[in-house]
Parts: sequence; C-alpha cells; structure tokens
Amino acid sequence: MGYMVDLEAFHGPMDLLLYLIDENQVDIYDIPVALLSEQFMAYLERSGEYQLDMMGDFLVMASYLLHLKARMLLPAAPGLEEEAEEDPREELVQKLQQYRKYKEAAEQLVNLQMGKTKRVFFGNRDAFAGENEVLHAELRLLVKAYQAVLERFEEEEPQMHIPQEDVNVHEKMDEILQVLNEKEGSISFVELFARAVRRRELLGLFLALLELVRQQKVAARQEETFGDIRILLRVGNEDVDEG
Amino acid sequence: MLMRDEIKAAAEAVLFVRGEQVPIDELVEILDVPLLDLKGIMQELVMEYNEKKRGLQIVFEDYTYLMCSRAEYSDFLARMNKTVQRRLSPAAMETLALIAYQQPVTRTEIESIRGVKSDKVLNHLLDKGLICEAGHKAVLGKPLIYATTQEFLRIFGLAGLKDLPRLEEDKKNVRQINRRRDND
Amino acid sequence: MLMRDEIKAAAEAVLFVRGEQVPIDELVEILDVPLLDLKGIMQELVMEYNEKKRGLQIVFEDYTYLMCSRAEYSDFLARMNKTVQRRLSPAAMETLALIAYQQPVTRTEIESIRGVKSDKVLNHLLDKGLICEAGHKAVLGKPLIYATTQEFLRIFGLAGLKDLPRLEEDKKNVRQINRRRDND
Repeated sequence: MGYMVDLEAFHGPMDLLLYLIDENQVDIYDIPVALLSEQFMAYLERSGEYQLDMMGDFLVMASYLLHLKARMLLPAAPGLEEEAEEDPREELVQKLQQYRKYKEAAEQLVNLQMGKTKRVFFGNRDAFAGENEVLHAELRLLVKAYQAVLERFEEEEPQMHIPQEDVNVHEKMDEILQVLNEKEGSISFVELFARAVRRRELLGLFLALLELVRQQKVAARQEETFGDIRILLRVGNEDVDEG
Repeated sequence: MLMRDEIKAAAEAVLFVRGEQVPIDELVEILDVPLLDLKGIMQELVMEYNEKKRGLQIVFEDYTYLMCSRAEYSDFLARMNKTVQRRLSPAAMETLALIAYQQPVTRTEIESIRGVKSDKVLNHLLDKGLICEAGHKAVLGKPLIYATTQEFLRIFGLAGLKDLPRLEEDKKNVRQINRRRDND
Repeated sequence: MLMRDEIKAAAEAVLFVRGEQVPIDELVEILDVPLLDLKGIMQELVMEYNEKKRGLQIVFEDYTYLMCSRAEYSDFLARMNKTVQRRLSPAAMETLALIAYQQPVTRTEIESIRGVKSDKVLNHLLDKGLICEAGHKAVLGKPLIYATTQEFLRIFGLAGLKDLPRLEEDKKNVRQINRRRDND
C-alpha cells in the first residue's frame, strides 16, 4: 500500500469516515471502531500535501476515534447490567447520519441547479436594471481583491523551496512538555497544533502527543464532541488544575 | 383608481421587471391599492395563470409575490442556461445545503455537523451572495446566524424555501438505533 | 412533438427567462419546432397578449422576439423605489482595489500587476464614476494616471483614502512592485 492518498478529495473527516464505512461495507449502526480508527490514521499518514488548517480537523477526529476505541475496550461496569447500557458509538452514529443527510441534500441542490430535477427560473433582472441600481460595495471585498491580485503577482516571482527534513517524534515529545511547562501545564489542542508549519510536522506532533498520553505524562480533555481539547501536564498521577 | 384588470396588468409588469420576490407591502405602495383589495385581486391573477397552464406562474409565499417560469419547462430552460452555470465546490455545496435546511443557523452549529472549520467557506458563500447574516442568536455570546438569500433561490430554481427537496427524516434512523440496541 | 399550447408556454418561459431579444433561429433550436410552424404559433401568442391587454407583451422585430412590459404601465415601474443591487465583476473589483491602494497609477502599471489587458475594465470604472483621470505621469509618453473619486469613498463608506484598511504585507509588496516597475 505504498500509494499516496489525496486527502483533498474528502471535504473533512466526516466525509473520510463515511467513505471508509462504505469501503469496508460495514453497518453504520455497528461500526468496528478499532478497524476504522486504524484505517483513518493510515490515511492521514499516507496522504499527500494537504491544507494545514484542515489537517487539524482530521486530527481532532482521529483523537476522538482513539478515545472511542479505548472506551469500547473497557469492560462493562458490574452491577449495571439490568439498565440498558449506552453504546459509546451512538453519538458518532447520529453525527454521521446527520452529516450524510446534508451531503445528500447538497447533491439534490446540484441537480436542481443543473436542471436535472424540475425547477423554476427567475426573470433576467440584469435586463432591466436602470437608474435605480446601486453598487454593492463592501470594503472587505475590496481588500480581498487587492490581496488576491498581490498574491497572484507574487506567485510569478521565483521562490525558494526549502527542502523538508523528517520530523523526529521524540523531539516533538520534548517540545510538547516544554510548551506545557511554559504555559503552566495547560494548552489547547488547537493552540498546540497552530505551532506546526508543515504537514509532516503536524503529524509528528500528533504522534508525539499520543505517545505522551499513553505514557500518562499528559492528559487530554474534551468538553464536547468535536470541540477543542485541552492538553494537561500530569504531575505524578494528578491532573494539573485548570486556571 | 384603477380598474381590476388594470391592477392585474400593472402587477404583472412590476413582477416581470423585478424578476425576484416582491413583498406585498411594496406592491401596495407601487400600485396604490389597499392591502385587502390587492390580496383578492392577486389571488385571482395567480389562479388565472394556473388555469391556463402558461409558461409563467406567480407564486405567493411569505408575503411576497414572485413571477417565475413553470417547473414543467425546466428542460428547455436548463439546456439554454447551461453555459452560465457555475459550480460550487463540494464543501461549499454541503455547507449551503446545511444552511438551507437548518436556517437560521450559527457557525458553531455548522462546524459541529460538518466536523471542520467553516469560516472560509462561509465567507465564500457570503461573497457569492448565496447566504447572508440574519442577526444574532439569543444565547451566550450572541453568535451571528446565517440564512439563505433570494440569490440562493434564483440559482437553485426554487420559488420559495418550502420547495426545497424533501430529505429522508432522521426520526426513522433514531428509531432504528433504538431497536438495534434492544436486540443486542 | 409538443402540442401547440405547450409550445406557446415553453416560448413564454424562454422569453421570460432571457428578458432580452431572442432570435427566431435560436427559438427554433431550443423548442425543436420547424421555423414555419413556430412563426405561426408565435404570431398567435403575440396576438393573445395584445388582445387581453396584459401587463406584458411580446414584440417581434428584426427576426427576434422580446418579452417586455407594456408602455401603459411605465408610470408604475418608475414608481418602484426599490433599488437593484449590482455587484462589480471580479476583474473590476480587482482593478479598483489596485487603483485605490496604489494611486495615482497608470494603465501600464495596472496591467503589469494584473497580467491582463485592462482598458475595458478601466472604461467601465470611469463610466461608473468610481475612478477618474488625474493628469499625466511625467515620464516618456506622458501616460494618463488614474485615481479614485469621491463617489468611490462614498459607496465604500470611507472618510478618506487613509481609512483604507492597511495590509500587513503591503509595504513589502509595494517595494516589490516598485522594483519590478523599475526593471521594466
């Protein structure tokens, strides 16, 4: 499996996850979390260049899947057998279905736009715009247009390409611990990953974080599903208190 | 004061030239006819268009009137319009669909469903005039809420939001989850 | 093959959506009806519109059909105070932005940055009153220089040019552009 994967083809982690569910022909109500999280991570590792700002979203999902996998491995608490036990995957299933609903809705909208399904057409308002027209002038759009033209202009200039060296996970682990010490033992996931400049570095940072969690040197806390995660430095066995 | 037929003809002319949804209040002002009278007259006009199976129709929704083509003729018109259609990226379409069905909706709600940061794609849709900021939600932080625009209806050929294609209800799905859990 | 009434309805829909003169040849192609048949059918349709004194009419001229409002109702149309919002094309916006930030600037300078011919878009901006000719540059050939107008400031809600948002990278880029200009 040495081929490169184009992560860009998936417009987000939910899309990739749905793809993997289809690909494995598994039931959405009985997701094999261990298998999917493994494949999900494999995709991230094998993916080609990808927009950095979106990589963070994929990593949030990856950490959620790993967390879910861990919960699935825990034995059911004794004495609670009579109560209907909640499947830890239920929230994910609902999220996936909700997402799939809008993905399908988007396809229906495209069909409407292209006239593949019956639609109406409005009149041609451009034909009659006379003296009553006002220009839609928004300063934000003006600034954006200026930035775009300058960027285009810059692209034409020859640019230096710095070769990328590989990222060492152990170095990254030290780096995370150092940052946590500087930040009094607590940093947000997003803030931590905002430091990374390159995709390989992001992935290295993420693997380093996983290793630190495994070694129980840091703890990760997520307040809500897909919400930001706080990384906390552990002192002995106690979590450092926030704030 | 105008005759009934003249009012109809004038309303036709106004709706035609505007080429978008015209609020009934505005029509009252332009035609100088009392609201109640106008409502009755417009109801007749809408029916006349429907009876004769013309190529055009007048649709009343949300206190606005819209003159647009009848859906039966969408094949001819789609063929004709092909060259001017611009496609949105899948990410933009997905976000737009979400807003269309859930509106009004905040950015946080959009991001929680999509699982990705959506500020760029929202700006793109705002720039295209397909969505607009429709006030603030009355919760902590008063986040902006987004809604679709007339331009959205125009591009996707909808006479109103009630014409959005029906989606499979997720209620059915929730029931399925519960049943399955019981079986396990 | 469509029925006579269906052809009429489809033709109505096409003329409505186009809102401009549609050549009869094009109508033949879109509706897939032989020219001679179509001529007869369209003649009937034009007459129906005229008989009923509707707000709209179909005008046949120079082998083109045009759907438009009837002159009798032009007073109402003039009364419409609702203004139509127009957007500048991306090319116009980009050129305007360049002039706003780099003024006074010559056409050659604009074209060297945009990388495309810009005479048409400059004329468009001049017509709209957003830019003006602000004298000549004191170099060989004495080219015209362009600057933004009061109207530009008014519609973008700026008290003066110094209120244009500063860009972080601005200074660097200006230097780069100047360098490039000197090299040309």
